[in-house]
Amino acid sequence: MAELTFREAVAAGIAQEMERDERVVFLGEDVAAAGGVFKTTVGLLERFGPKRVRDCPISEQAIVGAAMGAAMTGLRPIAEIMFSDFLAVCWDMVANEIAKTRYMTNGQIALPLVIRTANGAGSRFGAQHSQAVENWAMAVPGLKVVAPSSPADVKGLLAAAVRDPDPVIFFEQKSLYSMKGEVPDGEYVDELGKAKVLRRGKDCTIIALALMVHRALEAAEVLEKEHGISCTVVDVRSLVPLDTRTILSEVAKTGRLVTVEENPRLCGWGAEIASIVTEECFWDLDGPIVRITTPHVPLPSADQLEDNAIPSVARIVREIREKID
Amino acid sequence: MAELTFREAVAAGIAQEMERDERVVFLGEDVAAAGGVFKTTVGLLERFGPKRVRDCPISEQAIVGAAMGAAMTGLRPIAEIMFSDFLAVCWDMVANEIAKTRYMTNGQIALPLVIRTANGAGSRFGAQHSQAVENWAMAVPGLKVVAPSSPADVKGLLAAAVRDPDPVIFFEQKSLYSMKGEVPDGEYVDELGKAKVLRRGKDCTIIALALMVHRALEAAEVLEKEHGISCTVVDVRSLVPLDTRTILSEVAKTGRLVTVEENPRLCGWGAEIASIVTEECFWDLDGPIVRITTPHVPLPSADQLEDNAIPSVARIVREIREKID
Amino acid sequence: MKGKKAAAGDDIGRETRLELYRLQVELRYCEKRAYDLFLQNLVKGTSHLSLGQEAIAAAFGVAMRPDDYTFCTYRGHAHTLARGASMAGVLGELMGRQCGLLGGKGGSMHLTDVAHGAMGSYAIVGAHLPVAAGAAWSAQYRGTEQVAVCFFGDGTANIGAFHEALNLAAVWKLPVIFVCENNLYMEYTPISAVTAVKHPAADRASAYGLESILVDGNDADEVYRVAVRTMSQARAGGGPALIEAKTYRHSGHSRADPAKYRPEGELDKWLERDPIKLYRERLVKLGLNEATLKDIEDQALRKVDEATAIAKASLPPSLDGIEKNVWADGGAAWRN
Amino acid sequence: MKGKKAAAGDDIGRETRLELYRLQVELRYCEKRAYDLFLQNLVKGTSHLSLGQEAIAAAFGVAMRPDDYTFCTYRGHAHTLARGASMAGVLGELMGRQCGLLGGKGGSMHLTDVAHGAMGSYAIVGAHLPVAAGAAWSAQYRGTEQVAVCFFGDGTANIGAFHEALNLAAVWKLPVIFVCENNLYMEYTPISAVTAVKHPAADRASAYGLESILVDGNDADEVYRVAVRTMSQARAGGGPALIEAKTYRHSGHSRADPAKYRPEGELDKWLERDPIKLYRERLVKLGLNEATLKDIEDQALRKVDEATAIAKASLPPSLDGIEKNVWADGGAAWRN
Ligand SMILES: Cc1ncc(C[n+]2csc(CCOP(=O)(O)OP(=O)(O)O)c2C)c(N)n1
Ligand SMILES: Cc1ncc(C[n+]2csc(CCOP(=O)(O)OP(=O)(O)O)c2C)c(N)n1
Ligand SMILES: [Mg+2]
Ligand SMILES: [Mg+2]
Repeated sequence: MAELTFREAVAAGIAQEMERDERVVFLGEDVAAAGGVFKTTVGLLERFGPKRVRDCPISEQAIVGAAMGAAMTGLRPIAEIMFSDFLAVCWDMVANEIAKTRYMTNGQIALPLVIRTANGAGSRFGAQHSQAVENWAMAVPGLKVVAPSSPADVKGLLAAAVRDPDPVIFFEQKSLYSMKGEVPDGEYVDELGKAKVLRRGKDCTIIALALMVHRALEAAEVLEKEHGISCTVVDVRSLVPLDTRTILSEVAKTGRLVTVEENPRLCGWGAEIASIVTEECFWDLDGPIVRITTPHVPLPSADQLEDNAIPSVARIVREIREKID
Repeated sequence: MAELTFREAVAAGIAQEMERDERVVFLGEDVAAAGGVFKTTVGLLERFGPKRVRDCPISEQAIVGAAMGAAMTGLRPIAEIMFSDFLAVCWDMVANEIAKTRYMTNGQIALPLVIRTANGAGSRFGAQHSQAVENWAMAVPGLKVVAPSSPADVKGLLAAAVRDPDPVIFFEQKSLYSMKGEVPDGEYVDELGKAKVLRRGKDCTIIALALMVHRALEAAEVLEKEHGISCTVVDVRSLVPLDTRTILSEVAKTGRLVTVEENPRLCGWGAEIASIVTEECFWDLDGPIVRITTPHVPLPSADQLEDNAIPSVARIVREIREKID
Repeated sequence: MKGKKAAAGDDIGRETRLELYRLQVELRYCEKRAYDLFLQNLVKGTSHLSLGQEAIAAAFGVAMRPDDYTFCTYRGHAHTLARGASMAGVLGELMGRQCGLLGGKGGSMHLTDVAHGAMGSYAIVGAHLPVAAGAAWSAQYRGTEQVAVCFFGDGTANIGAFHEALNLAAVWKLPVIFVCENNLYMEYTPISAVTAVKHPAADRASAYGLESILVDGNDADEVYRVAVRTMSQARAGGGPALIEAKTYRHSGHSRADPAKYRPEGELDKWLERDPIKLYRERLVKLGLNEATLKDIEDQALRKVDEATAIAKASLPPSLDGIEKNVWADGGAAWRN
Repeated sequence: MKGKKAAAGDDIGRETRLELYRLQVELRYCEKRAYDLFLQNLVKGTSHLSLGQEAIAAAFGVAMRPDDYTFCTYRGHAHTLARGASMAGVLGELMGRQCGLLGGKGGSMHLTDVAHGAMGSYAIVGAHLPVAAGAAWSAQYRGTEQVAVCFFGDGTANIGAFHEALNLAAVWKLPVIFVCENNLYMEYTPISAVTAVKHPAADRASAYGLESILVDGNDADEVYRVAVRTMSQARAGGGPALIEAKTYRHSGHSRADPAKYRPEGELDKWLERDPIKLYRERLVKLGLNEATLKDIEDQALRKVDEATAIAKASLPPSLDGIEKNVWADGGAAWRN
C-alpha cells in the first residue's frame, strides 16, 4: 500500500487505465503541459505523450462532444471539466446527447466515456466555482454518477468508471484533493454501485457522500462519545447505480435516516433517498427522516460565510441531537 | 369570462403585460413573424411591433443572456426557449448567471425576467424534445419555478411572473396547448407560490403538476366511483416558492401522500416534497409515500411507447389501489 | 474544378453519374412517401423532409468510403439513406414500428445506422458538430484515414457549438467535413434576418483559418467534386473543411409547417432549379438514354413501395422496450 | 489616428493624459496591494491580477460616460476600479469583509458596483458577452445612447457564447464594445496552441461583418483613441465593435499560479513594455514635469493605503447574510 493524496490518486487511476488500454485518451483544459489546475494530472503528458493527453481550448461543448464522438468510434475518452459548475456550459452535450444516445439508437451507439470534474465548496471561490451538482447528473437518465471520498476510492472507482461501458460523471471533491490515504498497489479496480458502511450504530443511519462522509464520521464520533447517540455511517459513493439494498437495510436496522448533503436543499440526492426509504421501508422508520443540506442559496465566498453555509460537524451533531431521540 | 386555449392564454398573458408596461419586451426564435412554433405568440408582433417583439438567431445563450442584460438595466424581458430540453444549451446562463447574480452582488443587481418554455411529452418527438425538466430548475437556488395546468392559470401566473422582481422559469406543458378553459376577462393576475386544492377526499392526497393534474383528477374520479377510494388532489402550480403549508396540511388530513410526476424518477420534485413531508409531518402519515413517475429512462418516441412511459390515468389508479389501502 | 474537363463532365464519369442520379431519385421518392404516410396519419411524430436538398446527401453518399462517418440533423432521412440504411428501417422508424432503425425509440429526428456509418441524427441544433469532430479525432488517433462528414443547416451557423467545433477541428487538423446546407431559412425565419454575414458558413471559414467554400447545393456534380476534394485532403492529414451548399427545401420546415412565410414566387423559382430535374437534363445532354433513366426511376419506386409494405406490416414495438437499452447491459436499472 | 496630430499627442490633451496616468498608477498600486494582502493571508479566495494590463482598463475608464456599462471577468479588479468603485470596497471584498462591494458574498471574481456602472464580474468564461449585448439592447431600446463595454481574454474567443453574442450584437446593431485583452495565455496554455487563427478576436471580426481592430494594449493612448472612436460610433447607432488589445500579465493567471510555463525572457521583454513605464516616459517627453507625476504617484499610494486601512478594520460579514438577498425581498425563502 502506498500513501497517496486524493489528487495523486486521480493521476494514478488515469495512468493505470491508459497503461492498460491504448483506447483510453484524456483531454481537457490545461491538463497536459500544466498537469491540471488542481495538479490532478501531473505527469500524464510526459508518460503518455501529446497524442493521448491533450490540451484543449476553452470550449467545453467541444471537449465533451469530442469525447462523445470518440467514444462511439472505438476510443475510451476521459474528459476533464475543470469545475463541475462548468457542466452547465456543456449541459446539452451531457444531459441531452451523451445520456440519451444509447437509448434513442436502441443500443446501436455505445458511449464508454468518463467526465471527471472538480466539485464542491471550501475554496472561497464563490457561487460559480463551488457547487456540488451531483444531483444535476443524477436527475438525468442515462448517466452513471460517482463521487468518491478517499484516495483509494478515487483510484478504484475511476478505474471502474473507465472500464464501464456507459458514460460516467465522476465528481472529485475539491476540498479533498489534499487528503492522504492508503491506496492499494498494483492494478486496482473497484465496483460502481456499491455503498460502504463505514461505521455501525443502533440509533440512526447517516447517509453521506464525498466530503460529507468525513464530517458525518466525525459527527458520529462526537455523538457517540458526548451524547450517547450511536450512528451508522454509509458512504453512498455511487448515486447511479444506487446501492438501495445497503441503504434500505441499514436504515431498517436503526429505524432512523439522516442524509448529509453538500448541495443546496431542493431536489438533492438525499431527497431521492428519503423518498425511496419512505416508500420502501416506511414501517421500519421510527421517526422523521432528517435532511442536513446547504440552505437553498447560491454559495457565498467569504470564508466564514462559506463555512457556515455547508453542513459542518457541529451542525450535524446539533441537528441529530435535536431530531433523533 | 372568455374561453381560451392554453396557447391563446399565453399570448393573452404576454399581451396584457406588454400593454401595461413598456419595459416588457419579448424575444425568442420564430416568435415574432411566425407567432411561435406552437402558435403561442400569434399577434404580438402585429400589436407591439418589431422593437418589442424580436426574432432571434438560434443562439439560446445569447437569447437568455440578452434577457439577463436587459433585465439588469431596466427592462422586463420575457424570453422564449422553444423546448425546455434546450434549456440545457443555455444552462450556464440560467443556472449560474441568472440564478446567482442577485445573491453574488448582495442585491445590487435585480433580474426581473421570465423564461417561458414548452415542456413535457406527448408529441412523439423523442427524448430530446419531450422532457419535463421542472426539477432541473427547482434544484437551482435563485430561480422561481412555475408550471400551470389550465388556461386561466397560464394567464394569471404568467402575469404574476412578469411582475415578479425575480427570475421565473415558466413551464408550459406542450400537451396542454390545445386545452380550452375559461379565463377571466380584463386584467388578471394570480399569485406565485400558491397551490390549489382541486378536490378533497379522505383517503389519500395526490400532489400533481401541469398535465399530471388532469390525470390525477381523472384517476381520483375513477378511484372514487369504482373503488371507493377518495382522494384529495392538489395542483402545486409553483415549485418555487413552494406552498408547503397547503401541501403539509392536506397530507396531514388524509395521512397518505402520492406524487404524480411526469419527469423521470430520480430527484424529481416529488422526491423533495416526499422528503419535506416525511420530515415535517411524519407522525401524520398512515403509510408509505408513493411516487408515480416516468421510469428513469430517456423518453421513447413511438406513440405506444411514449404513452406507456409517462404516468397514465390507468397507472395512477392501479398504483393507488395497490398501495393505498 | 470549373475548367474544361469539368465542363465536359468527364471528370466524374458515367457510372458515378448514374449512381448520383439513382440515389437522388431514391431519396426523393422515399421522402415523398414519408409525406404520403404522414397524410395517412401513419407517421405519428414530427418529420423534416429534405425535398429539394437531395443533391447534397446523394453526392456525399456516393463520394464517401463505406467506413466514413455521417452525422446529421433531425432533417436526416436523406443522409441516413444515402449511406445505405434500409428504407424499410427508415420508414418503419417514422411510423414507430418494430422494424424501425431504432425500434421506435428514436423516431424521425434520430435516425441512426451505425453499420452503415450513419452515426446518428441529432435534434438539438449544433450539438453534433463537436461529436463529429470527436469521431474524426478518433479516426486520426487510430490512423484509419476515415473521414467524418457533418451536415447542418444555415441557422446552425449561429449557435455556440458550431464555433467551438470548427475551432477545435482546425487546431487539431481533424479529418472532418462540415457541410452547411443553406436552405435560406432557420425554421420559419429567413436566415438573413438573424445572421451578421451573407453566407452563414462560407463567410466564417476564415475565422478558423479555413478556405471559404460556397457551392451550388442543387448540382450533384458540383457537390460531388467538392466532397471528393475536401475528403481526400482530410484523409491525407490536411485537416477539416467547411462547405456551404446553397439549396432550398420544397416543403415546410416540418410536417406542422405550411411555409406561408415564403415570399410569393420563391418556391417556383427554386422548383425550376430542382436538383433532380436539372440532373436528369444534364444526363440526357451527356447522351444517356431515356430508357436507362426511366429504369432507374422505376426501380426506385419499386424499392420505396417494397419498403413501405414492410414497414406497414411491421408491428408496433413491444412495451418492454421502454425499459431497455438505457445501459450497455440492455436494461434500465438505476439501483440494485 | 497614426497621423501627425496623434504623434504630437495633442488629440488627447494634457488633462486626459494625466487622468490616464493617474488611473493606471492607481490600478497598479491597488493590484500590488491585493497581492501583498494575499501574501499576508488576508485574501482568502482566489484572485486574478491585471498587473501589466492596466492601460486597457484605464483607457476605457477615462473614455466611458458615467452611465455606460462595464462587464468584466474574474480578472476584473482594474475594470471595476476604473469606473470609480471604492478601493476599500474592492480590497474589502477580496478580504471577505463587511465593507466589501458585495459584503463578502461574491469575492474577487464577482466585483460589481452598479452605482458606478460596473455591472458585474463574471467567472465563467464567455457568459458575460451575451449579457453585455443585452444591456446594450436595453440602452438601444430606451434610447439613452449608453454603451456597454465587455472585457474578456484571448481564451474566451474560443467559447460558444462569444460567437452567439457577437452575431446577435451585429445583427441588432447593438451599442456594445467587445474588448479582447489578448495576454497570450488562456490560463496556463499559450493561446496559439488552442486557436485556429493568429489573432483570436481580430481575425474573427469579419465573421460578424465587423472591422478587424488590433491595438497595442500597453499603450493607453492607443486604447483610448480606439475606445473613443468605437463608442461614439456605437452611440450614433453604428453598432458593435470588436477590439483586440495585445498585452501581457506580469504575474501568474491567479494566485495559485507561479507561471512557470512561460518561456524564459518573455516576462522581461514585456516588462520593458510595461504600460505605466512607457506612459510615464511619454508624459515626460511631452513636457510634463517630474513633480506632477510624482505627486500623482504619491496620491495613488495614499489612496491605496487608506483603502487598505479601512478594509483591514472592517469586520467579517455577519452570518445572517448567508440567507439574504437570494430574492428581491431580501430573503431566501423558497417556501411559505
Ligand atoms: C438548440 C436548438 N434550438 C432550437 C431548435 C429548434 N429548431 C429545430 S430546427 C430549427 C431551425 C434550424 O435551421 P437550420 O439550421 O437552417 O436547418 P434546417 O432546418 O433549415 O435544415 C430550430 C430553430 C433546436 N432543435 N435546437
Ligand atoms: C467555461 C469556463 N471554462 C473554464 C474556466 C476556467 N478558466 C478560468 S480563467 C481561464 C482562462 C481564461 O483565459 P483568457 O480568456 O485568455 O483570460 P485571461 O485569464 O487571460 O484574462 C479558464 C480556462 C472558466 N472559468 N469557465
Ligand atoms: Mg435552414
Ligand atoms: Mg488570456
